[in-house]
Amino acid sequence: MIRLLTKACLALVLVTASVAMAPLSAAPRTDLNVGMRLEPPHLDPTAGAAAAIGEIVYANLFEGLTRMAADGAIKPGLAESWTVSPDGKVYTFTLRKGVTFHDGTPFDAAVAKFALDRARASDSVNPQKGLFEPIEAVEVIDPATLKVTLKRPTGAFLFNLAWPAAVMVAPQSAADNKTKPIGTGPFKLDRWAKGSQVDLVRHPNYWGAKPALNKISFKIIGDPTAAYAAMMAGDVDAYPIFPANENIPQFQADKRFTVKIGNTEGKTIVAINNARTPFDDIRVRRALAHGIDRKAVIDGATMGLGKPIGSHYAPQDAGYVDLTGQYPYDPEKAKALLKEAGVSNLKVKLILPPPDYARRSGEIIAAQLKKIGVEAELVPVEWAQWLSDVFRGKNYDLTIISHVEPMDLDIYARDDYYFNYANADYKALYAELAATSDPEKRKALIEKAQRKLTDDSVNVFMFLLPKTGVWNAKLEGLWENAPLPVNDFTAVRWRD
Amino acid sequence: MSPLWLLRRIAGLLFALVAASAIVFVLMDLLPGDPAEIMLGTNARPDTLAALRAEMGLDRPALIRYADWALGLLRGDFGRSLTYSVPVAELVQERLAVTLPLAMMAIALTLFIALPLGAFAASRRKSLTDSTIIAVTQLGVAIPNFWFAMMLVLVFAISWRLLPSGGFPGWSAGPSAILALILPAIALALPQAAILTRVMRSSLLETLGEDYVRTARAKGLTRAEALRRHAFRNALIPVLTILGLQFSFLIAGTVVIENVFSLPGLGRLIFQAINQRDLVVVRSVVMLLIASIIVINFCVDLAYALVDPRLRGRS
Amino acid sequence: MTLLVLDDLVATLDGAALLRGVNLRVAQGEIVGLVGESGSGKSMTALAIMQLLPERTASTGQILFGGRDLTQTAEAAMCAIRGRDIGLIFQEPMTALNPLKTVGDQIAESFMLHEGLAYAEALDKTRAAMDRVGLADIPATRYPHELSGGQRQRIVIAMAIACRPKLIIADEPTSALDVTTQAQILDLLRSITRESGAALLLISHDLAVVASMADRIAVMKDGRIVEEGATRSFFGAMRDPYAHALYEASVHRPARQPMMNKTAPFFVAENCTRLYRKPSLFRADPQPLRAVDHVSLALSPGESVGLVGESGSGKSTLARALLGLDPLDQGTLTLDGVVLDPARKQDRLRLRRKVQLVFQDPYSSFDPRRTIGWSMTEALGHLTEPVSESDKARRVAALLEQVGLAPDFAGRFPHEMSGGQRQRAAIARALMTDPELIVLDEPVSALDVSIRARILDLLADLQAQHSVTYLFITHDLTLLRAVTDRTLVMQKGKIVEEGPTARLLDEPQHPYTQALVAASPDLPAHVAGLQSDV
Amino acid sequence: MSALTRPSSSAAHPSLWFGAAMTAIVVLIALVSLVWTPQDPTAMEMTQRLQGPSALHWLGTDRFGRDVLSMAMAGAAISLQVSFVAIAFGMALGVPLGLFAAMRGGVLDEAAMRMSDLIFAFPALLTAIMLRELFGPGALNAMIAIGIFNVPVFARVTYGAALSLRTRDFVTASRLAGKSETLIALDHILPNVLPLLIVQATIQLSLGILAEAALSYMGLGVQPPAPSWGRMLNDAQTLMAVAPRLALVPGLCIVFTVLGLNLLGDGLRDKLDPRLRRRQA
Repeated sequence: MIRLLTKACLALVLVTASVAMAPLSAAPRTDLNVGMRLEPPHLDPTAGAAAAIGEIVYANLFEGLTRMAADGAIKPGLAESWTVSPDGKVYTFTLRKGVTFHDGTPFDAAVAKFALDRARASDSVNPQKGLFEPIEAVEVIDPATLKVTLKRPTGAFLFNLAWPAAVMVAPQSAADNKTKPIGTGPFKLDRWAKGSQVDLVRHPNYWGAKPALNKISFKIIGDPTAAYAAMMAGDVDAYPIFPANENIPQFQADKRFTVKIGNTEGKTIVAINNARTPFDDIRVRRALAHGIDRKAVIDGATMGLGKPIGSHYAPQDAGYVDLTGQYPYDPEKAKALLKEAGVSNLKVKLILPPPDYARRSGEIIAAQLKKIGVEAELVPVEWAQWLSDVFRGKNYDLTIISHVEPMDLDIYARDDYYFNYANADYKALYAELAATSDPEKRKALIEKAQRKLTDDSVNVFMFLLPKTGVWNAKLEGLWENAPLPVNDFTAVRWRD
Repeated sequence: MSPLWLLRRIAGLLFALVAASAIVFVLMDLLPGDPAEIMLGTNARPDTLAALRAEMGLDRPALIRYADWALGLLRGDFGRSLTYSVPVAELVQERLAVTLPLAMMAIALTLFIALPLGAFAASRRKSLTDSTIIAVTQLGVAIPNFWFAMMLVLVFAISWRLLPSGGFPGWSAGPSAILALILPAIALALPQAAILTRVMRSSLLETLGEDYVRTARAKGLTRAEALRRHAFRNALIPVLTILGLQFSFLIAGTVVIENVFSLPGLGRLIFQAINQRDLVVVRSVVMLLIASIIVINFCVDLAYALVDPRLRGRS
Repeated sequence: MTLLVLDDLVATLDGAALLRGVNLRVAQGEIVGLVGESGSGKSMTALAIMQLLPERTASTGQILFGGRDLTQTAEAAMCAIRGRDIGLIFQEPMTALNPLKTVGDQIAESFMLHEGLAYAEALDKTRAAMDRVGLADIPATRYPHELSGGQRQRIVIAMAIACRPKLIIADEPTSALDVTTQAQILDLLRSITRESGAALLLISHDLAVVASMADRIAVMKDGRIVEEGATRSFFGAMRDPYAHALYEASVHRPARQPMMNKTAPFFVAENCTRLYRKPSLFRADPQPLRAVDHVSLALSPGESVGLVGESGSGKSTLARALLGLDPLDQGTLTLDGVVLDPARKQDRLRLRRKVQLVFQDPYSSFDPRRTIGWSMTEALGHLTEPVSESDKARRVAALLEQVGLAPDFAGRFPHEMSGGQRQRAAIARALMTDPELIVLDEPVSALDVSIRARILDLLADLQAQHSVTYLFITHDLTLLRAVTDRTLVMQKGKIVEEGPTARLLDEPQHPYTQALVAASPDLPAHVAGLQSDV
Repeated sequence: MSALTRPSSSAAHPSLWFGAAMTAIVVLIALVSLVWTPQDPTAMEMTQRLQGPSALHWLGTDRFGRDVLSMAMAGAAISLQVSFVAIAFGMALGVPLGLFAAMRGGVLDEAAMRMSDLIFAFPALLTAIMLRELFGPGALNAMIAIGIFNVPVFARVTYGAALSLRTRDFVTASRLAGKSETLIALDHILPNVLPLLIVQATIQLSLGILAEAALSYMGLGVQPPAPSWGRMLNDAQTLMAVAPRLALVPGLCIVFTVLGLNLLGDGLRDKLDPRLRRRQA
């Protein structure tokens, strides 16, 4: 046994030594190993909702007409410019010339029309089909000009086109994009070892500026311990989002790493079934808000890294207003409110989807609710069940969930959404917002919408999921924030 | 081997396989949750969902889907993964490239440790060495393999940074691929080895007490010769039984261990596929695992017959 | 010339004395019989000579073999002596051979080991050795499980004599075998030792076997030799009281009244047939074995009938059928004039009320987790009217007294009693329902000789008291003569001969009976023969 | 095989006494935890997160500031409870099944034993995953999942022992005493199988503890806020590099308990199982 171990160690030393003796090149590296928490089921962002798809292919492999910049601003993508008609209903895009897909297919207005029509077609399986719902018609004016007519003015339309689900795909290759993605981006798929890694290499005929990297390997290491060890060992150069907040202090203490705690759009809330007694009573919902100690949850569930939110809106987005003070933690007040509403011995089920933030928050929140006399039974479920029971079936009392779609105030205006909010005033408010294009007016309306949601205490708004980026200190150009769940590596480079 | 005996065993094997496939299919069909929903997420619209369901063939009656699946299995067609959109056979092949070497390493390690150690302990019965081996194996049996895996990671990967703590670079990466499997294989093998060592020891001790070993000694064989020529092979029979059982534990073990070490193996594939409701993958892979357990047990039975002439029947 | 000398051999294991000073000599070419009851240390003596005593056994004294002290011989040298100079034959032919190796390979091993032969040459000699022990028609490629008990014992003998050792030790070589096989094996041993000039140390519990074989007899008790002498003078000159008692017990005949006026039979079995089918997956076995083949018998009140036959003759199967434990494929049972169908529960209960059984093995006939009293009264309430607890206790005490046990035995567990005591309790249990017939299945064959004699006396007494009928199932002809009026001889499922015991044994008619009688060692006759020689 | 259950007079079973003592300690702690733990095992104190051992928290605190010692104590109760129920489940179904198959024989016998083979072929973990998917995770599912695998184990032990007991003379004697098969099974077979079942139960108990830990570790077993060793390990995993103590404590608890039960089982078997003592007779 001991001899066996000695031998194993010896073998190890030999291997390590041979690796260490590899010639050290003076030039900066041009490859990048990126750690991923989850493996994408496939690589077609127009056919799957998994964030991991966008995190690999967006901007790197596929491009859209517009694109999202690191600060959340909308920049030209494959459309180099556009004009909007005064009524806000007609968008005319001027497309870039000389763009080809990885297989050589030229990109032009006909391709763009195909991509948009495919996404909004009746048999479309686009996960964000709603983005394209406002489109009335798509017309090819000439190969470099595309005209999109909307059913009504839609303020967020350019923003919608920047989503991963709105990337441009070619008619010949669209069907096979799941396994053989063909895009217009600076990188193309080299190899996908299922279960372990996805490799992208530079596309030589890219239309735009040549990226600094030649090769990007996305390594799927979701286990926190393994991820930690992989970073420490240098097997992985960057984790755009590190899987465990617990290890962040150790990375921060280590000079070899850059740690950036940025923002995502992940608004974590305790969703309340507003239609179910006693949650149809605003006092009960407010009691919940008062009864939950946001700070303790953030400390316990995100190791203090999450940013508190007071409404369904991320602090970095335009029009944000800080409402975190509206329902301070006050168990006595919460109890009083419950008493006022005539609620006693409340027993509820708190449904928890799989991510750590939900499971951990749930444990803390249940303990807190107990103090205000609310018995919360924790019901952990898998995504499949969460989607069918909670989201589709609306069969729940409370659940904890992060809404990652950016600026998604619209969900509260939807009929038949799982919150069962159904508030006519809010619907009117949102309709006005949707039809408004003027940025200042939009900001005011957004602010109003946030206040409305908080006043009604529709859900208990908890915190923004942190984007715990950890990467090699010699790397630059990685996104600190995540306005969309994507990783744009076109500007990433190694410093000497 | 008498043909009747073989026929009975094969009939039993087929029955078990058919029953297992039916159970697997029914269980899978009972699982709540809709794979189409998982793929399309929260913003999907009902018409989009219906379109995807039709595309995946989920709208057909259960019996037809079972028949399709079972017949497909017979033809070697495992179906097409709902999420990965590739043939399951391809996925399985990729994953087996990790799980199979891992299982082989674990079994080899188990045997290399257990057989000599058990024989050694038996030959030094009641000595200090024997007691020490017994105590260590007693401890080995009591250690949960996933916890052992965590401890290995803590020591070898985190503290000493000698071995990777997880992930798999792929076989193209050469030696580092083997390094990545060392800790998982040890974590899988040691608890099993502890059990097998004990079985080997007690089986050998029991055999050493048999009359024919005394006969061999009376014939003039030394203790060691009697052990080697007469006791060892007889002692292997119970070891074989346990080894067959351990295979099934090994399968379950790989699911846990592959998760601990983030290895892209079959176990992790099942775990992920269940969560993503990739029913085609789950039921085919589960069926594959169960079939392999059933077949291995069948082979163990055949191996008995090879080792033990009494089971071959009169020729 | 003296080949083997045991000089004050003492052996202890974990503080328990196994041998307390054994002194024994074996001359070249001599056959010495070593007799003793279980636990007397006779097997330990054999193992001590082979230097194969259990680990941690401490021993003193000398074992001189051909002048060499084996206790001082190094293990490596001992390995060269074992199998070459001393051959050992064990009791259990079923377990003495490695089940995974062919018998030929196991014999050949000796040649390869001691004569340095190559495998092919060793196989040739193996063939010769097998021919020598009368297995000329058995291929050497057979596995042990393909041979009968007698054939296996011949293989063991072939192994022991392969290298023509100077001394053969045979530890109960025939105890597990049938009488006729026993006779053949004993003949084989005798002829082989005579022919090769080897000495034979024959260890047995059976004085009759030893007396018929040995030149000299030694009696062992509690780890010591208590009596020793040349066979021809041995029986006339026994001084040791134990040796004497052993002899007495061996030839003991209980005092019993022979049946004089036989009345009409109360229990009649006619044309009983019991088939044994090999289990088959697809169809009924076309040729089932007839384990009991058209057997008829009639038993009268108070008589004692013997049923004799070798293993496989069907005598136990017949007994089970008579007790209604197994269904009959053909034939009828009539009890007190009423035809009973054992397939019917009512008839079964009726049958059992009148017919009970005493088993061979006293160790397994009582549930180890129940007291003797509990087990004895099991039948009350099932075969009889319900009985009150106090009545039960009274009946148990009375029956225990009748079989010579104190009443407090009712509260004992089986493991707290000796084999003889258990057998007494088993007899008491059989009497609980006042049966008319008791089937005694080898009731004394598992007991030591001295205890055996007392149980036989008890049975005779009880028969006189209760006027119950006995059906004695046995393979032991000496016993038959001692305790039965009438005997049925069974072979291959059929009754081949029947008649008054004395007549049947003195003038057997059927060839099978003749063979049985010829094969059975008859100690009184032998001793009588020896003494007339003197 | 002269006596299946001859009680042994020998006191020289060190593993028995060690095992019994270790098991007793765990059971005692589990019982005590039902009425008293140093702190409330579910009480969180965010300001006291991840503290090292101190006078107040002997084994420190976890990520939510809960007292690790109290959690480990309460975990003992839950682990034992799950295993016990799983064994009761396995015995309640397995023992009658094994008895029935052995007493009846024939087609039923064959079918029952084939079924138990089939259950053996399903990896336990997969069954647990499916159960979780069907009924949601929870201690009850862990009990059933582990219990299902106890059924064939107990069925086989009972079957094997009953089959050999059935041909013993004392059973024949009982039959001759007019007892029905059912009564014989209850009066003779069951009491004689019992020691074997107790030994097996001890072994299954230790396997159950291991299985519960694995299931809870995978998130398939006991759910929060109930503390369980497997769950503590799950929680500790992301903190391995920060506070390895959190993984060490529950792991050692499992090892201690399982070791104790195994020693106890071994000792009991030496004492009760005649096969190992046959040669001494």
